[in-house]
This record gives sequence, structure tokens and C-alpha cells, in this order.
Amino acid sequence: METTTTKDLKEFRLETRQWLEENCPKSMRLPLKDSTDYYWGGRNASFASEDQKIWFEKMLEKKWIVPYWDSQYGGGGLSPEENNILTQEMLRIGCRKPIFSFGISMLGPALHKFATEEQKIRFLPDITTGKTWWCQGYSEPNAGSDLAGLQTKAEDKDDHYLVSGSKVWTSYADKADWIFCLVRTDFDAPKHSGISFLLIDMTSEGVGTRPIKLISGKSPFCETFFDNVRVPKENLIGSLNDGWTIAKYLLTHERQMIGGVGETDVRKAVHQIALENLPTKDSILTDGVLRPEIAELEMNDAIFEMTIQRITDEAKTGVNAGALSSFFKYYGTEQNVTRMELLTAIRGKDGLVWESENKKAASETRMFCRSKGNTIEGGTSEVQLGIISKRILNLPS
Amino acid sequence: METTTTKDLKEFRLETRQWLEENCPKSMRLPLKDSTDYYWGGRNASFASEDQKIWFEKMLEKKWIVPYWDSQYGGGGLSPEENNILTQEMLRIGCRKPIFSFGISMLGPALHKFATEEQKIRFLPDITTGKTWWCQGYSEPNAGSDLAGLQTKAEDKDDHYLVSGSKVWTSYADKADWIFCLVRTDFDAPKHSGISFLLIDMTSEGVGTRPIKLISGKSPFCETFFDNVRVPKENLIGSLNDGWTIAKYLLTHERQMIGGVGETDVRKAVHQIALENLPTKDSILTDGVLRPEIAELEMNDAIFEMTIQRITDEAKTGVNAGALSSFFKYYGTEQNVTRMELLTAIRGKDGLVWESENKKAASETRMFCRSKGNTIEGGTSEVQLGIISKRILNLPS
Amino acid sequence: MALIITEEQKLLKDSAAEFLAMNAPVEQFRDLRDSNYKPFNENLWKQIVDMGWTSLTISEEFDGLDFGFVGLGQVLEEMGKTLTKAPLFSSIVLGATALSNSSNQKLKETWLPMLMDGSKRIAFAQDEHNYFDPTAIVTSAKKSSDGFLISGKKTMIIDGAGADTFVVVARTDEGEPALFMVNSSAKGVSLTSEILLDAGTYASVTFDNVEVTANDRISDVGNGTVLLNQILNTASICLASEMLGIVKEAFSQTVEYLKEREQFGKRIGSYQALQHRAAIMFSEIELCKSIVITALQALDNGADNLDELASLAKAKLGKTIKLVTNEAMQMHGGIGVTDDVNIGFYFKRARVLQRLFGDYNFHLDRYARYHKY
Amino acid sequence: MALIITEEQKLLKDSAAEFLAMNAPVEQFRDLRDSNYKPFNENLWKQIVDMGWTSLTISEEFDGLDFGFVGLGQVLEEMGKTLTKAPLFSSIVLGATALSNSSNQKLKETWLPMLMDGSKRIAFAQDEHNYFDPTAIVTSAKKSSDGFLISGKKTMIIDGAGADTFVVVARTDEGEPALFMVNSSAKGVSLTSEILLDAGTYASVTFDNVEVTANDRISDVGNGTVLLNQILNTASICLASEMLGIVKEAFSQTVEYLKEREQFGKRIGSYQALQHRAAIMFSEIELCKSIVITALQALDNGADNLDELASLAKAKLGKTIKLVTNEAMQMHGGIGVTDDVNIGFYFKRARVLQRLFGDYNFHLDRYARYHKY
Repeated sequence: METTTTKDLKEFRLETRQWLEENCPKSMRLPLKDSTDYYWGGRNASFASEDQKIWFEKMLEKKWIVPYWDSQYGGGGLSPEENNILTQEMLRIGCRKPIFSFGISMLGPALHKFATEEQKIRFLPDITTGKTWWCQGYSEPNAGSDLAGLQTKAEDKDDHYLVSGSKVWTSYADKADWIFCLVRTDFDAPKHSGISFLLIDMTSEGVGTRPIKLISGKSPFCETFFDNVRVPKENLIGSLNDGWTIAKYLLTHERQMIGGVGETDVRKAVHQIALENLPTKDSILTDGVLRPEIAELEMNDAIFEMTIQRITDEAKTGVNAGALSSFFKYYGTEQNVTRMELLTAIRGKDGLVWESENKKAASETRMFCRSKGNTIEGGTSEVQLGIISKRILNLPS
Repeated sequence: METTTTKDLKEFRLETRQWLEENCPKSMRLPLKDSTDYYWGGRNASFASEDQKIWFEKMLEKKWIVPYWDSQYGGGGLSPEENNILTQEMLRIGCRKPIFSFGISMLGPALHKFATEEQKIRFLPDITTGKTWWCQGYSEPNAGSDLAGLQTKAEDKDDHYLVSGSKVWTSYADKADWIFCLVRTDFDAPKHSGISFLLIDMTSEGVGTRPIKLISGKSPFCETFFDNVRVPKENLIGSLNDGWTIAKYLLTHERQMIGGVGETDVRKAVHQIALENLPTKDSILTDGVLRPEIAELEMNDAIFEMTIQRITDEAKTGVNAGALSSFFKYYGTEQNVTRMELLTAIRGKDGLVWESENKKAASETRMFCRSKGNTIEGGTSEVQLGIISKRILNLPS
Repeated sequence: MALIITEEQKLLKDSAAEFLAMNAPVEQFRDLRDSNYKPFNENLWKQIVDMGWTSLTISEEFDGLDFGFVGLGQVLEEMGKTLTKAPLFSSIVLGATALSNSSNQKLKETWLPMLMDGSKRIAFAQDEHNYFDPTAIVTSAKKSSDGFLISGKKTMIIDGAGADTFVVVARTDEGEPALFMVNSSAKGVSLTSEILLDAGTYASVTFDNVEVTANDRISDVGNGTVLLNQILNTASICLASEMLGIVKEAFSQTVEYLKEREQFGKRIGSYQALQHRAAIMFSEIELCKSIVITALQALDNGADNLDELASLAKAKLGKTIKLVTNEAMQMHGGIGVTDDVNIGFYFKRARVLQRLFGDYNFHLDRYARYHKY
Repeated sequence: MALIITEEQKLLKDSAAEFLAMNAPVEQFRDLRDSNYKPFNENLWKQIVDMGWTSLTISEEFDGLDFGFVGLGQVLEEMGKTLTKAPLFSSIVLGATALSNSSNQKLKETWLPMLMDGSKRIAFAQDEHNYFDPTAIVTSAKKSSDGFLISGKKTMIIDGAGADTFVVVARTDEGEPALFMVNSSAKGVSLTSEILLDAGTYASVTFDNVEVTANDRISDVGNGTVLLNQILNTASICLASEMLGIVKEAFSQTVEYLKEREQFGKRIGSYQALQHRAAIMFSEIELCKSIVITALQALDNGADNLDELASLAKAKLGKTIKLVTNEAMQMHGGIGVTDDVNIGFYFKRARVLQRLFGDYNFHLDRYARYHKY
């Protein structure tokens, strides 16, 4: 990466702005509405609209599917400053992401850090071109929060591993091409030491999936079954039995993502919805219980955002903010759950609609139900509090 | 005890009412204001007023210091029904208790259950005549919630025990005549099995006391020191090393007492105080945060009282309510702490007065501070929650 | 009066529990939902009528059992535990209560027997807004030559779709809220349905100049507000009974799960943080039991402070059911948010019960106003 | 602007911490209290003046350091940690802020230098009720021939007893609240003192037709409400800084205690219920840090939304300081409620700080109104 001067950056911003203005279709600048608005790529990729296709292909051509990865892997090779500018300019006019991909957000960082050069060359380009749809296989039916208690086994059969077991909470396993997962490769070692990180082709013989229905209705989650699946040895990432290191690295990533559930910029203020739904007097809400609850929520939302800013700023000065990901995950999801409870209360009868001509109301009620999972998935609130108390506060075991 | 007919009870009520009317001095029917209004008896007893003396002596003459104990121990020998009537009639015109005594409320029940007949004859009459002021020695400086971790030792010296160690939170140790306390008599046994229950004369050589100052100011609490104190063997209650059984029995008693901190009948409703102190509009409180908090507190107060009633009623039908004492202690003290916090907030500046011409305000502020101990003394809220989860819910260890 | 149920009431409760376990376990709830949200099982409803549950609170004058609300409350609590669906609440707690407290003898004689034998069903049409406010009635009852013309729009009508008749709250020309019987097949009545979170069907009904006779008026002149208040109290206390069943069952399933589920090599019930949270729930539930029995007894005794006790019951149960179902979801972890296990049903039903006839906030406010602050 | 303190501000903070640890540890607080509630240590006050803390927020025009409120906030946070008593808040945060925002050049030139060098002290007299309400001003300022006659009763005046002059909020004949300098030794001024929970001395002052000149008026005509609001914002943010110090210190002492104290054979910090509660406090404190630095920076930048940020800061710190000091008391167990250990001091000081210039409820309401709901 070459260093770029301030003047270069100004020019880059102008060019980017112009390019986006010219190439991003108008419909791709509208907020995402439902799942059909997402493009996931993959072997069997199909576009929901012509505009979606155009937008993806323009960005692909520009190498901006993953603008900040090195160009040798198909990335755009942008400097952090340039990448920031691109993000800002996309946000400015509301451009959608050209693709949603766990390959970019989850597997990619792990491959960059732990894979061999050969493996990078093999897997990264198909992410940057959207050819492979990756899913993630960590959780198991009986493991729950105790992720390291996983039982899916990979036996060493000289030229391949033989994988048997099952995973749960695998998002889009029924649609994905490949899965990156944790498997047990040593049953005698302490539980954290016998785990490996393996990539498995979902079309392999013996792989099966079953969608999971949630309290909120249909979901992208699946159970995934491995029945004596042969996996080539070169699909092992990192060292044998050292998969937990990679898992921890990725979990920290995931927590930060989930902590940010429900970004404010796309949200209508809760008090606004309250003013539209509830009785007022002199334009002040009259519900004596809800009003302070709304204010408390909004105050904490505002201060939580400042906190993200502050810790980001501190990190720039070299303060290590790594252990704080548990705090972000915990606080962000608890706030979201509180918000959804409040919104449901504020919306009164509409907040309870499940199937009705009032589709918007029904979809919001389902979002409320879905939010009950926020404080569980990606490490429960209890697990996060435990991490804070042990790793940050150094309380004894 | 003879059985009494309904007719007898009616007569008893009339007689009692008349007797109280004639014998209870008017000033002894006013609510208790401060510590000088309490009469504690004891070797060095002194009365705060002539009326206090008259009232005590009238009740003593009537054997109504402990009306429901057997007459052979100096009690009044009243049946439970008669005793209820006496209590009701005293409450009706607001009669104060003639004496405050841990001998009556704590030691007496233990002696009734665990002492030999000889010991009963020796100790109970001096309680019913107010001659002995008893204090309680359970807690130790380093034991805290872990009561059974006590270290005060009583060595067997053939004809006596030699006691060394110290106790803390001994109410009125500096004024009491005798102390009932837990001592360790076997250091090799598991901690609950090496404890005995011993009665010690506070004038014995080697006994010392030091008052404890609290965050609320002066307190009846003391530290009590035993420096090679000789205690006659006949002062042991129950079996050697079986003191924990007696302690548990008394703790259950104590929890029920503390759970009832701040009885409602002598309390002014919190909302009444709020209406006197805070701004209103159309006679409704305008403070949007305090009003729901006050209502929640008062609702829970009202329902907690119903709960005491319900569980009492259920106990009469044979339902074992013993394990519920932890619930009463936990909920009652948490409610009290919440109440004091709220009152402090409602009283605004007055709620913060510590020393001032406004003595009433200052005394209420100190009560607020004192309330912070409620959820600690007599077994912390944490200990009570632990007991509920293990003994009632049977959750695993 | 002791705060315990009598032997007779206990017998009724036990028989209800046994009957429901056999004939209407939670699986029935799931089946009904998966059968395109069928409102209830007709055969079960016949059995319920045969058990006499529809007659428990009806006066002997009309051949009811006059057994009282403490009894009905026990049945509702057990139905809460099994999430049993039946028009008992709509037709009896709401419909029959409106009639029983009316002085319109003709209506009573006509309808109460048909409600008890299950041949007819009533639905109560009061709500007009997204939020609950029984005073915010716009629906009008205009005097006509031989009766009234009812116009307005009602919503959130429990079991409204299959009802033979509606009890409609409408404002008279004098501005007083009054209650009328309105035949569901009358001209000018049009109905739409929504499925709510609890998989229940709730109706919205438009009344467009619907004609009713003078004799269809349930409430006497000057008495509409009092009658409405009576229904609100009765409904709140009966809902609190059902909520108590849900609270107890969700808690008990959660405690069982805490004893079974292992994480990090230990049963999760051994983790102190969860133990304390379970013990706190236990304490709140002890309070719930007390207010529900107190309020049910007060309903039977016609206590003076029914307004106070009804709001206490609905508020306390509203607050506690939210706590307990949320904790139940969290403590069940990932499995709890799947549709495969039942705990989510209790959570969803709880949210609807919380709102019906006033949520925590509504009743807290009503309680505070009762005490004049 | 990054939400971090600059190198210079960090230096100031570190030097304040070091200075206070040496010269004003919590033991000094205890000594002062036990010396018949002495308001502060005179010698320490001289040292504080020498350190320049009184000049941090004063404009260079009057030979101040113009270092800003972020700097002063760091000092106040450190003083919160050690519970240091000094008239810095009354004289500088309140008194000097009232003057600095005035257009009365004469008053500024006279007073600001004397406030900075510590030779004179001002106290701010606004409150008239048990509850905090800056709009509920009854004290009157009646126009006289050559000035005003001030009459009324003020209460809860911080450091009122030793002040040379009061800034008094009084309503003019036009009904506008205005601020006046009133000499504490003027005729008609009478003062009584109370000790509050934090062992601090607070004055109540009666003004009985006290004469002041026209030049003693601090606020311009039409500007009184704005100036009062400015003082409310500044005071709230500076109090939040001090509260942050208390929150951090009480939490840190509690975490230390959790690591040391043993019960049932284990350190109590190993009990999961306490661990989770500690982690929740940690999270809330992270939020507190963010709003305090944000609000302090906004104060220096004269941000448009100062009303919003000041209320956010005071509300959030008010809520958190209550949580943290209560948990600190509970987690310290029996020893915590004795006067022998210091943790109770933090709890007591917290309750006073919570109320000064509006409690959680006041600022929550102000925040909601700022957002028009």
C-alpha cells in the first residue's frame, strides 16, 4: 500500500462520489426492506432485480466487493483512509452493500490471519467475487454457551478427515456452498485443546440440513448434519488442535457485530413512535410509566453511541479495547431487547399483531420475538458478564 | 391449659379491655419516639418516666410480661386465643410493650425447646420479671454471612468451659446482663458440627465490650471480647456440639422479625408524604418518575401483607411454611430499603438533613442510613436467595 | 376470611387440572394453531359445558351453580397452565358478567341459560384504540323511534368471529356510555379478524347504523359507567387468575430446565447468578398467589375496594408475567427461541394477557388515583 | 473532536491525583467532619489556589488560564475520588460562571481576580424549596430609587456560611428572574446552617429588604433565564465530573474488597451472582465516562445542545451513582455500614450530589422535554 497524501484523498473522495452517483442504481440507494433485498451470491446466485445485478457487477468490476483486501486476492487494495472515504460516500447517498457475506465479515479475517498463502489464494478470491456463499458451523445442539464442549468429530484417515456430528444455528446452511466449522480432533485433550478449524464443501456426500423455525416464524437458521463426510486434509486452517485460537478471534468479531444490532440511523426514535401512538397532553406523553422508560432507553442509546466513539478514539491512542467486545455485545443486545419490549408496549394492539392485513405491524411483532434471541446468540449475556468479571475486573474463579 | 368457650373469650375481651383502659397510663399509649421510650429491664434497670414504671409494674403484677408462657415460669398462662385478644386490645388503644427483651423474643423460645427443666426454672422467670437483660452473640468479625465459620472457642476444663474470642454486632452488649452465644467446642469436626450454645454472665471476669458507630451514627451494636472467661458447665444449652441446631431455629425466628421491619400500621403512607412534599397538579403528583415508583412500592407492600396473611392461613392447614422465612426476610428488608430510598428522594433537601434544628428530619435521614444494614444483618439478601434456591427450589449445588 | 381455597374449591381445581391434562394439554394448543389458527376445539367446549364451568358464576335463579369466582379462578388458572383455548372468558367472564349485573330481566332469562349450555356465545366489544382506555368511547347509540342506532368501530374483540351476539359499549345522546346487545348477523355489522401473538383470533367490527330495540339495552340509564367498571374489575381479576397459571407453569418448566441442562460440565441451576434470579422470581410469584386469591374472594364478597384489588391484581400479574416469561426465555437459551419447544407459547400468550383490559401502566395509574395521588 | 483528553489535560489530571493523595486523602475528610464539621482545610485551599485550579476556567482577559472545563472536570473527578472539601465548586463553578457569563464588566473586573486568588468567596443562592425547581422563584427584587430591595428565603446554599457575597436569584417587578450580588454582611441578611448527609454545611439565608445597587445586577434585562440555564448546565456537568470520581472510586474499592474478603471458604468475588452485578456496574460506568467527557467538551465548545448533554450527564451519573454506592454498601456487608470504613462516606456524599441541581427525575424530564415528548 502506498501512502496517500491529503490532496490524493480529496481527489479520491471526489472521484468516488462521482462514480457512485453514476453507477449505483437509484433503487439500490433505498433502505433494505426484507430478506429479498439482500444478495448473498454463491454457486446458485440469483438476483432479485436487474438493479441488484447491475450494482453488484459494477462494484465487482471496480474490485470494491471487498475494497480493503489486497488486490492479489481480488480486493480493491484501498488504504484504510480510502476505504473510510468509500464507506462514508456510500452512506452519504445510502448505497446498499453489493453483497452480504460471512466470507467477508467472518472467514476472511480468519484466513488472513491463520491460513497459509496457498489457502488464501484458494479461498479468498471466490469471496471477493461472490462465488462462494460461506456459512458458519460453531454451535452444537448440546453445547450452547459452552461452545468448546462441541462433539462433532473429525477422525484422521491419513489422506482425509472423516467428519461426523451435527451443528445448529447455522445461518443459511440450506443455501450456502461451504461451511467453516469447529470440529473435535482430539477427545483426550482438555476441551479447548482438541479442537480444529475445518472448511467443508456443503455438496460433499453425507452433509444434510434442516431449517429451524423460531418463535418469530421462519428463520435463516438450520441444523446441519455430517454423516461420515470426507474432508481433504488441505481444508484444515491453522494448526491441528489449535482451532480454539481461531474461534476466539472470530467470536470477538461476532460480538462486536451483534452488539451493534439495530443501528440508530435507520431507526425512528422510540419517542416519535410513542407520540404517534399514545395519548398526549400539551404534546407531552401522559403515560407515566412509559415516558420515563422511553427517556431512559433513549438516554442510554445516546450515551452508548458516545461510548463506541470514545473507545474507538482511545483505541487509536493505543489503549487495548479487545476485552471490551463483551461489554459491547452485552450492552448493545440488552438495549435492543429493552427497545423492542418498549416498542411493543407503545404500539399497543398493533404491537401484538401476528397475521393480519396490517403486514407492517405483523413484521414488527415478529422482530420483537426475534429480539429475544439477541441476548443468547453469539454468547449469552451471562457469558459476556462472566468474561467482563474475569478478564477485565480480574475477579477470582 | 383449659379450653375456653366462645363465651369465655368474649368475657375475657371485655375484662381485658376494661383492665387496660384503667391501668395503662395515657402516655404509654403514644407511639414510641426514640430510644429512651424503650424499657429494657435488667439488673441496672432504670425507668425513663413514672408512667413507664407504673405500666411495667401493673403488667408484671398481672403476669402479662410474657402472657402466653406457662405460669410455672412466671408467664400469664393465656391460651393462644386469649393471647390474641390481649394483643388486639393492646393494639386497639396503642399500648406500648411493657418491656423490650431478646429474652422473650429469642432466647425464651430456644430454652422452651432445647433446655432442661432445671435450666428453664433457672432462666425463664428472670425473663418474665424483666430481671435479666439478654443479648445475643452469634456474629464474629471475620465470619460475616458464614455464621458457622465462627472461631470463638470454649475449651473443656472439666468443671467449666474457658471461652476466648470475640463477637460483633452484639446489640446492647454494653448494657446487657447475660449473653447467649455460639462457641466452637470442636475444631476438628466439620464446621457446623463443632458448635455449642452457651449462656455467659456478662459480669464474668474477662468479658469486655466496645460500642460500634454506624454510618447512621450511634448504634446499640457492640463488639464483645472474651479473654479466658470461665463459664460453668451447666450453662450449656442442648447437647455439646449441637449448637447449630439451636442457631438455625433462632435464625428462622430472627428472619421473620426482621422481615417485618417497619410495620405498616405505625407508618404514614409514602404517597401521603409525597403529596405533602412534592408539587401536584389536579392533586396528582407531577413527578413522572417518583409516582410510579411510589405506586409500585405501595402495591408490593399491600400484597406482601396479604402474603403474610395467606401463608399464616396455609400454615394453619398444616402446610409447612418454615423454609419461607428466607423469603420473608429477603422481601421484607428489600421493600424497606426501597421505601427508605424513596422517602429520602421524596423529602428532597429534608431527606438529607443530618444535624439541624429540624430534629425530625435528621432522625429520618439517619433511619435511611440505618436501613442499608437491613439487607445485611440476620443473613444477607444473597444468603436468603441462596437458601430459597437450594431449599425451596431444590436447585443443584 | 382465610386466604386459602376451601376443600370444595380445591376439588374443583384438582379435577380441572386432571381434565385439562387429559383433554387439552399444550399439544392441543399447538395443533389448533397449526390448523390455520382454529379458535378452539368444539368437542372440548362441549366437555367444558358438561363439567359445569360455564355455570360456576351464574346465579341459581337462572339455574347456575352460584359457586363463585374463586372457583372459576381456579379453573382459569389451570387453563393458563395448559394454554387451553375455549370461549369461557369471552362468553362467561365478560358476557355473562355484563348480563348478571344488569337489571334487564328479559335479557338475562333469554341469554344466561344459552350461555351456560354453550348453545350461544357472546363477545364483548369495548376497545376502540390501539391502547386500552375504557373511557375513550366514540361509538354512538342514537335514539331512534323504537330503540337505538349503533355506529362505530370496535377492535380487539376476543372470540368475536364466532359470537352470536356482541355486548357493545356505545355513548348515548346524553353522553353516557351504555351497553347494548347487538346481534352479530344484524344489518350493518361487518367483521374482520386478525391473529395476534398468542395465535388467538381477535375481531374488529364496524357497526354502521345498526338497529337495536330498547330492550336490547343492558345498562340502566345512569348506570353504564358503573356496569363497565364492574366488568373491568371482573375481567382484570379473572385474567390475573389465568396469568397466575402461566406464571407458575413457565417458572416450573424453567426450574426443571435449570436442573437438567448442563453447560461447562455443570447443571446450569448450580450457577449462583441464575439461582438468585430464580429465587427472586419465586418471591414475586408468592406475592402473585396472594393477590389473586384475595381479589377473587373480594369479587365473591362484593368488597368495597374491588377497584383497588382488581388493579393490584392485574398490575402485579402484568409485571411478574413479563419478568417470568422473559427470564424463562433467557434461561432456556437457544432452544427456547425455537418453535419446537413450548416455552415460547407462554411468553407470547403473556404479552397479550398483559395488555387485555389494561396493562401494568394503566392499572398502576388506576391504583394511584384510587389512593388519590 | 476525539472523545479523549489531551496530553495537557492528562497532565493536569495526574498532577491533581498526586497532589490530592498527598494533601487531601479521605482521612482529611474524616478529620474535618470530626472537627465539628469544619467546611474545609484553609491551608489546602491556599494550595489549590496556588495550583491554579481556581483560574482554569477564567478568561485570559482577567488573567485566568482559559484552560477550559475539560481541565476543571478532571480536577473535580479526582476531588470526587478523595472526597476533598474545598469551595472550588461554589466559588468557581457557580460564582465565577455567573460572572463570566454576565455583561457587567465592572462586577467581573472586581470579583474574578479575588475569586481566583482565593481572597474572596461567592455562594449561589437559588433554591427555595425542598425539591429542586429553578423556575419556582418567589424571592423578589423590587425596584428602589437607586437599585433594588431583595426579599425572600433561600436554602441549600453550598458553602453559604463563609461566603463574602451571594449571587441571589430574585424575581423583578416585571416577573423576570434576575441575578444580583448581595453582600453577606449587608443589613437584612440572616443565615442559619444545617449539616447534611455528606457532612457538608449548607446555609439557609433570609433576605429582608436588602438594598443592592443597580450595578449589583449580574444579569441583563431579559437575560436572567438564559444565564440561570447556563449556570444549571455548567453546574450539572461539573457535578457529573465529581460524581464520576466517586463512582469510579467506590467501584474500585468494592472490586478490591471482592478480591480479598472470604466467605464460606472462597473469596466472595468468585461468587457468580456478585460477578455479574460487578460486570453490570462496569458497563454502566463505561457509559458514564463517555457522557462526562462529551459534556465537558461541549461546555468548552459552547455546543448548541448543551441543555441536552447537561441533563444526560446529570441523569446518567445520578442513576449510576445510586446503583454503584448501594451495591458498594451491600457488597461490603456488615463492615460497610460501620463508620470505621470509608465506603459509607461515598454513599452519603452520593445522595447529596444526586440531588444538587436536579436529580435523575428532574433531568430525565428535562431531557424528554428537550426532545419534545
